[in-house]
Amino acid sequence: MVGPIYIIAIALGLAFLLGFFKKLNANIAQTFMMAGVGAMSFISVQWLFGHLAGMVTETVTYTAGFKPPFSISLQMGAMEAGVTSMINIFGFLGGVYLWRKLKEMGLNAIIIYMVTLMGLNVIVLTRDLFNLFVFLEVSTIGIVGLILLERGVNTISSGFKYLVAGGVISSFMLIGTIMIYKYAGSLYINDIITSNIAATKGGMVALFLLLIAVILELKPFPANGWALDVYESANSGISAFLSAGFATAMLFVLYKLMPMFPIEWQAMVAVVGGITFIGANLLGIRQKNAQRLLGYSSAGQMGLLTAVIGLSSYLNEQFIFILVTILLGHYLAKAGLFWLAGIVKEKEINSWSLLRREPLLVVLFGVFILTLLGMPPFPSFFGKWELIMKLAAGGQTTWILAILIGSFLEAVYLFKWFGYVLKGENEGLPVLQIKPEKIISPVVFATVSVMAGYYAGSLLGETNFAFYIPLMFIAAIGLLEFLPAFVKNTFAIAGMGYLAYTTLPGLFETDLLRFIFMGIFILGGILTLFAGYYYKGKRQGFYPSALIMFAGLAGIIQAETLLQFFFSWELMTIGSYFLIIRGKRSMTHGFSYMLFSLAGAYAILAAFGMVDAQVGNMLSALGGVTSHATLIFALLAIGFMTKTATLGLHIWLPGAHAEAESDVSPMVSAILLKAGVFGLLLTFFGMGAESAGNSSILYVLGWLGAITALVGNLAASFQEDAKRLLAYSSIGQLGYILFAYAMATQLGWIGGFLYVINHFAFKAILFLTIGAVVLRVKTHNMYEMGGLIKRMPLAFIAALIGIIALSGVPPLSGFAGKWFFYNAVILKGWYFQGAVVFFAGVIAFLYSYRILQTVFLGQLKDEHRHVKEIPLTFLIPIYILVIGIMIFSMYTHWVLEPITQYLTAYFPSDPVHWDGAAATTSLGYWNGTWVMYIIGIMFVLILGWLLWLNAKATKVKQFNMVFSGERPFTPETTHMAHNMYAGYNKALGFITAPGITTFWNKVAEFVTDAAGFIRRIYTGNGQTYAFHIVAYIVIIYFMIF
Amino acid sequence: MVKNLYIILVLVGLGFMFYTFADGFESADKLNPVAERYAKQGPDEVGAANLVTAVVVTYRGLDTLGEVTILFLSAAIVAFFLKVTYGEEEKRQTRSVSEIMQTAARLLTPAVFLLGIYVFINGHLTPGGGFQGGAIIASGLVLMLLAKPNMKVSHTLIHVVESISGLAFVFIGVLGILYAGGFLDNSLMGMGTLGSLLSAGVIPLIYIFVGLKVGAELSNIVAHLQESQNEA
Amino acid sequence: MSEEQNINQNNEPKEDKFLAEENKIRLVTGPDGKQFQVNPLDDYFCDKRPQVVAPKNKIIEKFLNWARAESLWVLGFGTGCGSIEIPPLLSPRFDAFRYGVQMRPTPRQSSVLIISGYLAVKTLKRAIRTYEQMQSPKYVMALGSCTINGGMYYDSYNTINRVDQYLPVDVYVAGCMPRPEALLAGFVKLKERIKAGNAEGANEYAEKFDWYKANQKKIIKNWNMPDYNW
Amino acid sequence: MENIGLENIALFSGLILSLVGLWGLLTQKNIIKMIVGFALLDTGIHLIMIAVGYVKNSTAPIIGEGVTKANAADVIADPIPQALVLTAIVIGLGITALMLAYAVKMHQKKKSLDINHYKDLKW
Amino acid sequence: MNDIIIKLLWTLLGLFIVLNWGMLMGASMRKIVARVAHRRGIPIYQPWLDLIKLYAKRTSISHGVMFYLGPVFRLGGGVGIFLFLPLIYGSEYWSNFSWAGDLVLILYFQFFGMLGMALGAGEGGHPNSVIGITRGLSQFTTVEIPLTLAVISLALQYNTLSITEIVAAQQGGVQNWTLFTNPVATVAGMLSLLGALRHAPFNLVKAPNEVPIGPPTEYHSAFLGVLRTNGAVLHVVEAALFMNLFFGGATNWAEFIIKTFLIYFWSVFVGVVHPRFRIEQSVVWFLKIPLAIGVLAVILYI
Repeated sequence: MVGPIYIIAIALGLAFLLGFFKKLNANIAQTFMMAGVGAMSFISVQWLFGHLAGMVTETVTYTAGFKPPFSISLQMGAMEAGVTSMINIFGFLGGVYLWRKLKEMGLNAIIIYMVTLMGLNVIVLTRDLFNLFVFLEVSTIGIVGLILLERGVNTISSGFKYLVAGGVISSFMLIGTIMIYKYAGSLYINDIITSNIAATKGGMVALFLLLIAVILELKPFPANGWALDVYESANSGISAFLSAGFATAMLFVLYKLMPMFPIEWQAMVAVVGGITFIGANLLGIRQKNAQRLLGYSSAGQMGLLTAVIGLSSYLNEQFIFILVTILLGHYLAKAGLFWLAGIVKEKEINSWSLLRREPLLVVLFGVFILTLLGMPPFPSFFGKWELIMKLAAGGQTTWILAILIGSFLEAVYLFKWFGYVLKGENEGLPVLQIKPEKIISPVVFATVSVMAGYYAGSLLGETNFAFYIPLMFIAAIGLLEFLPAFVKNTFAIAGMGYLAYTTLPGLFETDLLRFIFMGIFILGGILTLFAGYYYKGKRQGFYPSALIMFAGLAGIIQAETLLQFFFSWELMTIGSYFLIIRGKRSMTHGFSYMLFSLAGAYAILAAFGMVDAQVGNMLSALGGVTSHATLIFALLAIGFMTKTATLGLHIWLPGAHAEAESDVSPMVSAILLKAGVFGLLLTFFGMGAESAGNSSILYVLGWLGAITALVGNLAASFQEDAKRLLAYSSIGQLGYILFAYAMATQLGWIGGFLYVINHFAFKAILFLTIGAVVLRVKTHNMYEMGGLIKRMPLAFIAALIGIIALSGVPPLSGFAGKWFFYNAVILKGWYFQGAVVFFAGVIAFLYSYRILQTVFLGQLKDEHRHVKEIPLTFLIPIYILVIGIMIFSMYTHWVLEPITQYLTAYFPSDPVHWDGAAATTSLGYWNGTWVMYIIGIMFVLILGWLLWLNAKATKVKQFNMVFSGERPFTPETTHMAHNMYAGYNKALGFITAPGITTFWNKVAEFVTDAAGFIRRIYTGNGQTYAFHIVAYIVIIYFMIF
Repeated sequence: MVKNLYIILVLVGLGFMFYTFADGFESADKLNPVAERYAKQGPDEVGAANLVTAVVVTYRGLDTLGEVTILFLSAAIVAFFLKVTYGEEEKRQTRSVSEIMQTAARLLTPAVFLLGIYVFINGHLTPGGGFQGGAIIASGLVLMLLAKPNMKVSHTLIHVVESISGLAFVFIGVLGILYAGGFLDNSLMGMGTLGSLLSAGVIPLIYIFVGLKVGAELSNIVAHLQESQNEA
Repeated sequence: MSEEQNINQNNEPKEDKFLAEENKIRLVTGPDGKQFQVNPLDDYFCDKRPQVVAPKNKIIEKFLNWARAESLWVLGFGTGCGSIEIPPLLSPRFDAFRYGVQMRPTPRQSSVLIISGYLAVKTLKRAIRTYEQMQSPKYVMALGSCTINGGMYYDSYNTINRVDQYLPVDVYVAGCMPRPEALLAGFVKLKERIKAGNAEGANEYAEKFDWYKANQKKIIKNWNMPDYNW
Repeated sequence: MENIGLENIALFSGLILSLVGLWGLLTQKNIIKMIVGFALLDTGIHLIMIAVGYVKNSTAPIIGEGVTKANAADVIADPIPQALVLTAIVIGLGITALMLAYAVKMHQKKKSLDINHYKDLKW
Repeated sequence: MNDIIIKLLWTLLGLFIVLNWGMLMGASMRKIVARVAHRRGIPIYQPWLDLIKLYAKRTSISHGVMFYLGPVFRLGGGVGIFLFLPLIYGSEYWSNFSWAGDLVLILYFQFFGMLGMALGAGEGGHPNSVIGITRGLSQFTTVEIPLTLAVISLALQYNTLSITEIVAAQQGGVQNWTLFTNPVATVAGMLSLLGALRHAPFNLVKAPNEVPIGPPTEYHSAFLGVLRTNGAVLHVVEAALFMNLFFGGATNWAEFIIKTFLIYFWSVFVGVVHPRFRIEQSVVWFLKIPLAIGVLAVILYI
């Protein structure tokens, strides 16, 4: 093992040596520098591997041949090895990234870069307080020098602010250090830890000054204006250095020094961190400048990590894991993002859409954003997970809340940014010039991020290799992006087919519930993917996104532990977000989808934390929860209801579903929403309705479901946009489903299952059909369509059957749902909720008719006279579903009887009795097969009769109608479509007044206004920033003393 | 003005905080264990009569290295920052320097340099050392510059001195690892007799390099600051 | 008014100065970006000629005619000043319901068209269209002298003199205006005609379609439509 | 308070000097004056450090007149703070030099030394 | 299999009876309305003549497939309800196919016809038809609410959703009829019936001249014949449904005829003396008093 002291020796030796050759060729100098940094990296990495492999133990290097405290010593433990490796590797890659810039700026810049890096190493390694101070100053001064790689007046003034602030902070640190020396009689950190200097008041203050100085170096909110300016104006490579290198080192310092401080101060540290996490992320929301935004995010992440350190007493054995994973996430992501910022060279985040010209950059950007946010499969996901779990185990509800709020705020701006990248206008932006050396480093970091995620997951022992197979498959598809869409489509379908082959038979044997949902996910996936054959070209990004979503869905089903479930849940959310945002105008909708999903996911996370604290991490153990059961139940319900778009949490859905692509709409509507239902079911199954708290929540959910159904259906009736209509209809249908499951009786749940299957089938039919029609006629507005039955009869038939199934008209399966509802409602005693649901069911006719009438019937428009039937690739899946729905309607008992038996385990009272195709309850009976036969025969007879009577009817054209002696003017003026239910709107339209949207808008407005107000403390004046620092110290001092 | 009020308020609070240090502040009656060991063992272990030097160069040698690094960095940054644009110096208006000044400078500069060298060579024996000596040398340069504002300082010379001394410092440090107890171990060379010039192991050597280096760097900074005025 | 003035149906010159703007041939771009022509007269209207539908065998037809006669559904369009006399028919005083006379608001469901007075040129067009949109068997009843010979407006620039030049009239009810009683008498007359199997106006119209059409077009310059309104 | 020693005076003046320096740093709009304030702050801290290193009735930690190897431990002041202050001074010097360099450059860019004129970046 | 065929024949006979009774009932109602207006009114056989005439029209036109299927759906809806509805209590022959479904099936089967009518009218392409349809659907949404509540109340009262069992529970004297055992639900149901049968004041759907007769504007000839046939059947079976639910059902045809007549008469009676509601008025009206009564009916049985 090469001793850590050589890091210093190499760096300084090279630095001084280079100074020798003032006129040396910059290329050679830089090669030397890179070699030096490489050697430093090698030293730290070999130690890291040594530690990981258990070959070495914590090693202390003495200088000057004396033992501490008599001389300065450097400690190379596992943590130190890790952190220095991070710093040095970053330094190396950052050097690669800055190659051109450093060369341009000359030898001095190269030297400064290397020495600064060395300073950070020593900060990490040293065990001497004053030495720490000295090398902190080395790094600070070095960074101040590196800031000058850019020479704009803003950069220079921000460097000055940094210098002033850094000077003030180091002054306090120095006072603290010397006073600690006075009271402890030593500068050796281990000695200070053992000496009880906190016993005296002066000692306490000294420690306080030291601590607060370290914290201030981590840029706590609100005393961090000085650093933000630097983040914004410095060269992006240097901002990355500051964020990934310097902050990492400082965080380690805090970690290292923590044992010195009284244990009571941990709370203070945690609070300071928490405030920073929330505050910085809040202010980020208003930020438009990319680098400054990253600065806020950086401060926020450091706040989180500070909080983690402060909370270490709750985290026990997982403390290091949490700290390292979150730190790693921050480090990788922030460096990567700053590097990307340098490549993009656009300041405003809404100009980042030009990133889209390079798919690789988009992928990198996505990886970094998700890493930063703690999304699977990246390391910080596991860190955050464990953090929440441990906090929950410690009963720290407030902390869970704070961390989730902070994370959420972070997600707000990161996803806004992501939205700009994926969807923003990129016309008129300059050409993206990518220098090869600039792209290497981000690529490496993104790769490391993925690998680290896998490693972190396996450390937890939760994610086995099999869990990653789908992801690897997706990655493979991702690598095949250059292939045409149909090839990838085939691969994707084959993958889904394989998934079906491996999972479905097993599930059928073991777990009917999961089998049904898995069936819906996989079958739906294959069918909707099949429609994708329509698309020509490469369809970049579609297949990875779709498959991520399906992998997540499959993962939810297969998950056995809470972590696996949550992992898959987040995966699904991400995938679906990418899918949704592919639509033309879906940026804002995708954004609100993501926010609601994340908020929901966080609610789930919090609940899982509490579950984990009580009964361990198995999903099946949900039922064992004893304390806070109601709270957990409510949190889970809310979390899952964001996906099922229950009223209040639904505002993302209409836009997201309506603006998505034609084959994405059915994916997200018919399939994805079921994930929320599955989650609800797990909750209901797991936690049961026995306890009073849960049943009162279920009561509320029942009402909520009923009202959702009502409002959703009513709103659907007033839509002019066909897909939006279907989207609102989904809200309404999910309201039924929620209602059904909330009843928590066997009948209710049979009805619920029936609705789940049914909604899947008909919504897939309808969305595929309407989507295909939209593809043909190129408009969403129903009043611009009309008369299409003449051009697309097959589409019409499919839509008609879908609508019949939807509206619950016998003989199709929709009616079975109504029948079970009636029975369930009456047996359960939820009469009024039931009445609302039935009212909603009748309202469904309004939109059902509307979509059939205005799209397919009525007047064919000029432009559509030559449109073709919808594509075959759509027709095939549609008709498979149509046949499926017919069979299901006719032989409902094939599916429902097993479900009934399955549910008997949960509801032993068994009120439904199956006799062949006939279902009997204590209230009544119903025989789907016979109803179908009777109606079929009757229908055929009547039709025959009419055909016989009217065989010779003259076929006329669309304007041959009675028009009071006149003739119609144009198809447009003759098509009754716009504002179709005007009278109804007059009567009941007030129910659909967008109160909830307004509410959420107001909330958003309030938050951004608050951010806008608070961020005014950053006046831009360096002096004010210095004052903030001093005031921060004084205020905290008076708060803790 | 409200702002100033806040500042006063905060500073009063700070004063209050500081007061806890001052309140009941009493000097120690005796040295703390670390210092005591330095006092007792220092002369033997390090061989330097000046215990501060022993601490600075040997016991806390890494600090000193850092310190040198800081100066080096500062000099490098200033040099890198204040890039001189030659060729415009004609434009520069300098006040004429008085005769007395010029004469005195001519007379005193060598003496100042000599003093500086004396101070760092005797760093292990008397109060003083590399930094002090280096600073004195740099002040000599300042004197020269005051006398001759248009004087050009040879940056190459400065760099060579700086680099050689810096390298030597590090090299001695590394030798310490290889042949003695650790980085910057003093016992690389013989201890000599306490109080004589050639004692205290490598300390005089190090201090010579530190002195040269500090002198060179400070000169460098001063020269750059001076030259930067040429920049419009 | 001679036979050779037949207007051929499809060889009309394309540029018709009376053709309304919305009925002119126009170039339309489909959603897929392809351009094509839309000819409203062809594309939006059925231009089939009316066909003669022969009565079925005598006995059945007799029965059916009886039913038709007893179920006269009158189109409630007022074409002239005489329409003021129709509403009283439904009042308690005259109560035409007794005779199976009912009002329908749409020509599709009606079997009797009442030309209630002189027809202005403008109204003629509407009346013809309405008649053509009724389903056969259908009957026309004309009220007042104006429908017979122009009456007091015989020399007007804007009214037509003889309705049967343009539509096959089954029953004329004389008077200016005929009172509701006269109308009832007219209905009775019409019933007799129907029961006798003589009220084959629809078939007559189809048979002599060209003649009727020529007469109509002589009056109505801006026909603007396919010849027959389905 | 009868036994106010050298060290108390040094400590007090050091503390007050640092407060004065901070005041200057925080209130003076002129950048040069701010730097002067910072230098004062620094100096104040150096004084504090020296004060901390003082041992009652002790002398300089140099072996020579009155101080022998044997009695060194009893008569000398603590050498460590003195060593530290040396380092601290140099660090302060480095920072001050940098600040001055920045001041020069800022003045070159905007022809102003008023800190209020450098607020382009904010929020 | 033989059973089914015999059953089918009986059912056809029943349909024939119901159809003719429906026309007769319709004619008598119109006579009654005429008498109210001091007229003699149509001959009692007028509906048959109209029907014959319609079926005997010589020409017809078709707007498309759905135009064709609309009346089929419509009549299918009417006949379907008939098929699933037990007509005469205690008679196996006249209970049709009611064992295949119960009250819920019938409630929802009403939509079958409505949907068909709506689609047919839509295919006709006439804007006025669509206006009529939208009005009809709008009104129907709230018409259903009091009925739903009444049905829930009945289900609570009789603890069944099977019509046969509901009728069975009402046997044994007038005092056992729902009318007397659960008058509130009966009121709610009967108010709902007003809307379902679409007489004044709820007949804006068919506003004769504003939107010429609404949905069937374009219907004529045999199409209209089918629609009228359905009208006759539907009115009877709807009345029969209410008879079964609220008025003790019928044990023989005479009782059936009297009861359905009176139930149907109720809506005509109300219609004769009331003007017409605008659509938003009628929508809201059902959400006021009938809804309150319906809620009361349920509350009373909780």
